[in-house]
Amino acid sequence: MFYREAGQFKASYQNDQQIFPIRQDQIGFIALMGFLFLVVPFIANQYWLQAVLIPVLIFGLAALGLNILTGYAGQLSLGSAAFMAVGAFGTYNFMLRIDGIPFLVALLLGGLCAAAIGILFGLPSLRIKGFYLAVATLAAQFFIVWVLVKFGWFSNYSSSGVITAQHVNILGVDFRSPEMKYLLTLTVVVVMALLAKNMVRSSTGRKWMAVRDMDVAAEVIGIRLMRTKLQAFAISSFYCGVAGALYAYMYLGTVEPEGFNLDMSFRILFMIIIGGVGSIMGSFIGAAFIVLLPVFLNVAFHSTIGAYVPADLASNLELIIFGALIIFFLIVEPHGLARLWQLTKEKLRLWPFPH
Amino acid sequence: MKFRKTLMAVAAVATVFTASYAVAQQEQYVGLPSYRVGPFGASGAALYGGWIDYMNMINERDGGVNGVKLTWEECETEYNNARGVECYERMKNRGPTGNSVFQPLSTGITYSVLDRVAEDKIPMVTIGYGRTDAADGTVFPWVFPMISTYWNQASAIMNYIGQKEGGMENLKGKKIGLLYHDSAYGAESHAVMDRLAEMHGFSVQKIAVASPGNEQQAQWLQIRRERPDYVILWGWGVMNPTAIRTASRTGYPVDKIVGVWWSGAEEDVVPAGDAAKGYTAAGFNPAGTNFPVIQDIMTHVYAKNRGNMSDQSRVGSVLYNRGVVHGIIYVEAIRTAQENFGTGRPMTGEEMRWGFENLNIDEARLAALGADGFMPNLQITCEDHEGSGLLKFQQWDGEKWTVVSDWISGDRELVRSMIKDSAAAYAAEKGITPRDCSAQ
Amino acid sequence: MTFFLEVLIGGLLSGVLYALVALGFVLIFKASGVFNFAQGAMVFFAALTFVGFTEVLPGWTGLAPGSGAVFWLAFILALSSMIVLGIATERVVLRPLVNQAPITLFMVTIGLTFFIEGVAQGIWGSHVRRLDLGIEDVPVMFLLDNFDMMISQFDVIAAVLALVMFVALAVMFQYTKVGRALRAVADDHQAALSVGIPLKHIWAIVWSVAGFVALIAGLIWGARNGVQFALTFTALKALPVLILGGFTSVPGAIIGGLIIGASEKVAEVYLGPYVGGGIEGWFPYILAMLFLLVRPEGLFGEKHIDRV
Amino acid sequence: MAREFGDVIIDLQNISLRFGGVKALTDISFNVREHEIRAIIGPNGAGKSSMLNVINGVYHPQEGKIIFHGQERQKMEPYEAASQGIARTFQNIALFKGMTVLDNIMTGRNLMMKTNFLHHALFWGKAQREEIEHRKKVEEVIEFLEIQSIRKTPVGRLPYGLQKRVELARALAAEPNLLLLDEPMAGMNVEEKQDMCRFILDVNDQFGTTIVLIEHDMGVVMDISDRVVVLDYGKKIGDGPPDEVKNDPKVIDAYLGTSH
Repeated sequence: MFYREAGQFKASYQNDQQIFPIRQDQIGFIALMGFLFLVVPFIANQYWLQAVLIPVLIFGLAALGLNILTGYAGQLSLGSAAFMAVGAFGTYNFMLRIDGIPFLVALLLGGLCAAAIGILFGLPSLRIKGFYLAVATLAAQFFIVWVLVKFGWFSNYSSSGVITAQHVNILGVDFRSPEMKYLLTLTVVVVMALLAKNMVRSSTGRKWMAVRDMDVAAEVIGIRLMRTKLQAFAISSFYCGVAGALYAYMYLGTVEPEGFNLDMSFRILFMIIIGGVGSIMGSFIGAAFIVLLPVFLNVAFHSTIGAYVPADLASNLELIIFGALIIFFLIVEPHGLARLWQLTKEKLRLWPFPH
Repeated sequence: MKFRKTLMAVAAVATVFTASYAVAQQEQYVGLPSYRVGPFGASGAALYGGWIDYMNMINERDGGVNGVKLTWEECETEYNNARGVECYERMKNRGPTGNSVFQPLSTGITYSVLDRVAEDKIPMVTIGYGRTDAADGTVFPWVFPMISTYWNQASAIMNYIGQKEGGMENLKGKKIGLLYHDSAYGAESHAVMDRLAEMHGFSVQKIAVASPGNEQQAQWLQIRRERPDYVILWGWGVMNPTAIRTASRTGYPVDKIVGVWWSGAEEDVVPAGDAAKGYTAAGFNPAGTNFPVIQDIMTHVYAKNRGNMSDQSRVGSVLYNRGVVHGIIYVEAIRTAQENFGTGRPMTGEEMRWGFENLNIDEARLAALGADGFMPNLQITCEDHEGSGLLKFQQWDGEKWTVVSDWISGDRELVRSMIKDSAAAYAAEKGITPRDCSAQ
Repeated sequence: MTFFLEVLIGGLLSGVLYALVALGFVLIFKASGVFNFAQGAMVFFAALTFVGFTEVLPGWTGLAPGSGAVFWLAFILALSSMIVLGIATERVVLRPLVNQAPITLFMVTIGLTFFIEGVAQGIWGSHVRRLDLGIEDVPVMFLLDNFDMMISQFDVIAAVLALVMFVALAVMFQYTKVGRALRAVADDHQAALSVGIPLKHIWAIVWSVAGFVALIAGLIWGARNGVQFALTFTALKALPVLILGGFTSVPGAIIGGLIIGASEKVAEVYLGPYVGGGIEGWFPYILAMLFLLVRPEGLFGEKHIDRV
Repeated sequence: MAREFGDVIIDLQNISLRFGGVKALTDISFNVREHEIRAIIGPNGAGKSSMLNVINGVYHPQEGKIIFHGQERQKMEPYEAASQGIARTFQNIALFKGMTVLDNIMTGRNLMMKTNFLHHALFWGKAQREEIEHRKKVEEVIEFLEIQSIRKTPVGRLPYGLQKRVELARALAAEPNLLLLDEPMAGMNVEEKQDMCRFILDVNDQFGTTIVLIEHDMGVVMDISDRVVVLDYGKKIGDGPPDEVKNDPKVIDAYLGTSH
């Protein structure tokens, strides 16, 4: 099938402003959703659901959150994992302390907690830019985790500081099996991704990008920097918070505050850089890449040279190749995998007449 | 052409991903979620090395367990929770019976798979780490925090200090400094220390060290000001040598510092140099190669050049020997299960669970294994998944560890009751009905 | 009062060592605009390579283990490795990424971090090693006897060593041809290029100098806490110093280091007990952040005026 | 030129601006009347851009006051200026490089958009209607400036002249009553300049927009402006209709003289 938009004329602005203006993209999206919702639960085994798809979706959502902040609003943050922690612990406490609260409401409230904390730690962005801001967000990373460890109230005074996710039951449906967890995660992620897509293609997103590209000019055309930046921090943290709650409830079950460490924040940042800064889809491509690449290397290594070299060396070689591949991808396409996909599409649109 | 090659490579890897191992039906498979890189790679390499060497030795010397060869597969977790879960899921259906035990050597990963092991019917053994209240087998049938929990350890350390002081009654009025890693792991010590302080009339001064703990000037100056009679070092990783070094430079006597078992390996004292001479730490296995079991590994594995440790000098180190303890417990559980369910075939996860739950490694058995004094005796029951709770204390003389105590237990009654309470709270929160052990 | 001084001086000495790590960041950022996250890994790599060579050299050369010859030979070999690493990084990693967004360059250095960690431990193994510089880590007796103050002799010597290096680098920047070129590059890449300064050579030199700084930092920190993976975490101690002192200011790194070192210790001792302690992990970051809120240009940065 | 002007819409009185010790503007007063085209000229470094920055609040003068629409102010933030109908372009193009031409121009209308991010997230009903309504306005501007063919192009890919035009479009999209143009024709060839002149005059004519512009090309300035302010070293040295200014000896001395 040809990827062409010839013959697809937009008769109205409404048509021109659809979420997927090109018909092939629409069809592709519907097919993908059909596959993810209707086919995957039946063909995927537990391994794929629980160790691959669920984490990729959750990390994709967290990466999307960071992408809103960094990719669209241009504010570099190294504290995403901490905002995930706020979401997870927030949701846990709402579930714990409010009897009979529906899970989705707790999830929303948990996300809102993360958003509030996000605004607080976003305040420096009004005066600090670039790497200074990035390092300042580390304050959030370390401080939040410290608070969650230090004050037992957050983990309901569990001796080991961990929280154990309650069972999720929505309208009588039990989300215990991997398939159900996958479907719930997928639903939340898809809905939130579409909402994000809508935000970035409307005035909200334009304001973010304006602040990102040239803040002085943005201010001069009447965009309020403070409000826009804090809004980006809030929404970004909300997304991270929801991702964190899903991480606890749909993925791991029991989580400790230290699980949301700096390493995780870096991984999320990696996802958007590799996937594509300022791209919704890139967030998910990046998440898939960063979650799966080490696994792929691990499997590939142990099946090939694993038998011939000491295990220590094999693990180090994995790390070396992981690092080298990241460098390689950034050199080949500094704008991320999403850009590669976009370029391919552009070529396809013009093919076979490239000019 | 290049593309096709890539495609074939991808296909090959994909096959490995999905297809289960083509291993003979007579093999007992275990998946090892090891870590050999990252901040704790040194510990992971030693511990999993010891375990693998022991299994290798059993295969070489005995031809497996009652004729069932042991096979294993490593999966690198990098001490990362998500990677650990992936390893768990990847390995759980491998081998003829699926994974027979999961042992991640990471409390974070332990928590991450806690719900899953019960559903997948794979026993999880966490020796010296993990979730403390899982020692209550009625609430956590699938989890085995064996030999000793953290709470028991805290109590055993206080018993050891009591011994040194000539009796528990002499602890009255003493001041104990608790220098702990500021994390969930470090916080495990608080409740039990508070209870013990109340019981024995000593005071506890808790001092937190922020992770990773490579700077402790402030903490040790506080200790210097307060001058506690003893300092318990509840550390991990680089925090340990830093603590010992800083103690020496602030003039705190090293022989008054007692470390936990994660502060008591060569890795923790060697970097501290002379400052560590005289430092004591708890452990459930001594260091050294003078045990028959280690000698057997030397003859049957390293002599044939099949050893797992790339640096053979680390054989016999505390963490390596701890890995051997893991191997012994694993193999003995297989033996126990086989005796009940039938020898000559690999055990399933459920059968393995039974094997762990009915494990009884007594003195005689230890002697037979060539592990007399190498690890404490261990009896697991349906209710008690911890076992003996016996620890030995070792002192570093600048070159090697020497055992300076007999096996010392914690206050079992106190610890058991705390475990019971905590597990009951968990059961209530999760809606679990504890099983009835008298019916087992 | 004595106790307070003890805390303060101990903190200042630690601060110098933070500054030492921060210096590596500053050099590279100044010359090439790259926020080199791999600096921590470079510290680890340098120390591990040094210790690795001291272990194998006696076997290779027949020199007595622990002798001065082994030390200096290992030092030279480790330094050479750092220079090779620096040049290779410039060639293979940075050159293809000229003019890319700063965040891309930042991420590439995180990729580099994994790479360096893997190479270091792949070659030398992952176990923890001791590094003995022959400086005894005991309190300075003079202070102990006369003022009852415990100040680590090791830290004093290390701090002096670090300060000597700062001065040497400052002199180099000020008076040598390479130094002048470096400053020109730091001011304006384009302008430096146009007056014929070979930018790429300068970058290679800067990465090598940063490698040297990493080696010194690695030796000192390795001798303090052992040569192990955790050396990479020293970078986390240096980051607040960077925001306080500015990414481009060498004096800023020193003053920032002193402030961070002293204040985190004082806070831990006097504030920590009220909130449960362990605040050293985040306190420097919050402090630096609050400071920037008041003075966004940092300690030594110039007030930035948006020209439109 | 017999053009009718309205009241003074902005009156600058004794403005002084310093950066640290450097005086950028010293005691400058002039006004702008409704519907006129007011030019600011002067040699490089005379303080022309600073003057514009003072008008729309990017810089805050240390002394003097600004009376805008009869209201006195000393300090105003740029977004407040924007919300009171001041729009501008920049000397060095300040477009949003990562966005398309259409999106850039749409940002110009953000002040008139009443929906919030929650509406946008759902992109339904109100938000969509609003988006379409503003898109229509933007399309008018696009048509006016004849840039239809590049609407979906990222601005970073456009040649300089077109970028200047897009920047003008963004400013126009805000439907300003006071438009500040900072060297709108710098770096353009004759043809492009002619186009730009035409647009400026058309804007002034059709929408009645008051324009303050900085320009180096004296021919252009003399042709299109109604009144000219001349700055030199941060001081005002001339003010009046083009013909008058042209013949002012002080101005000729300081500025025009050098260029002849």
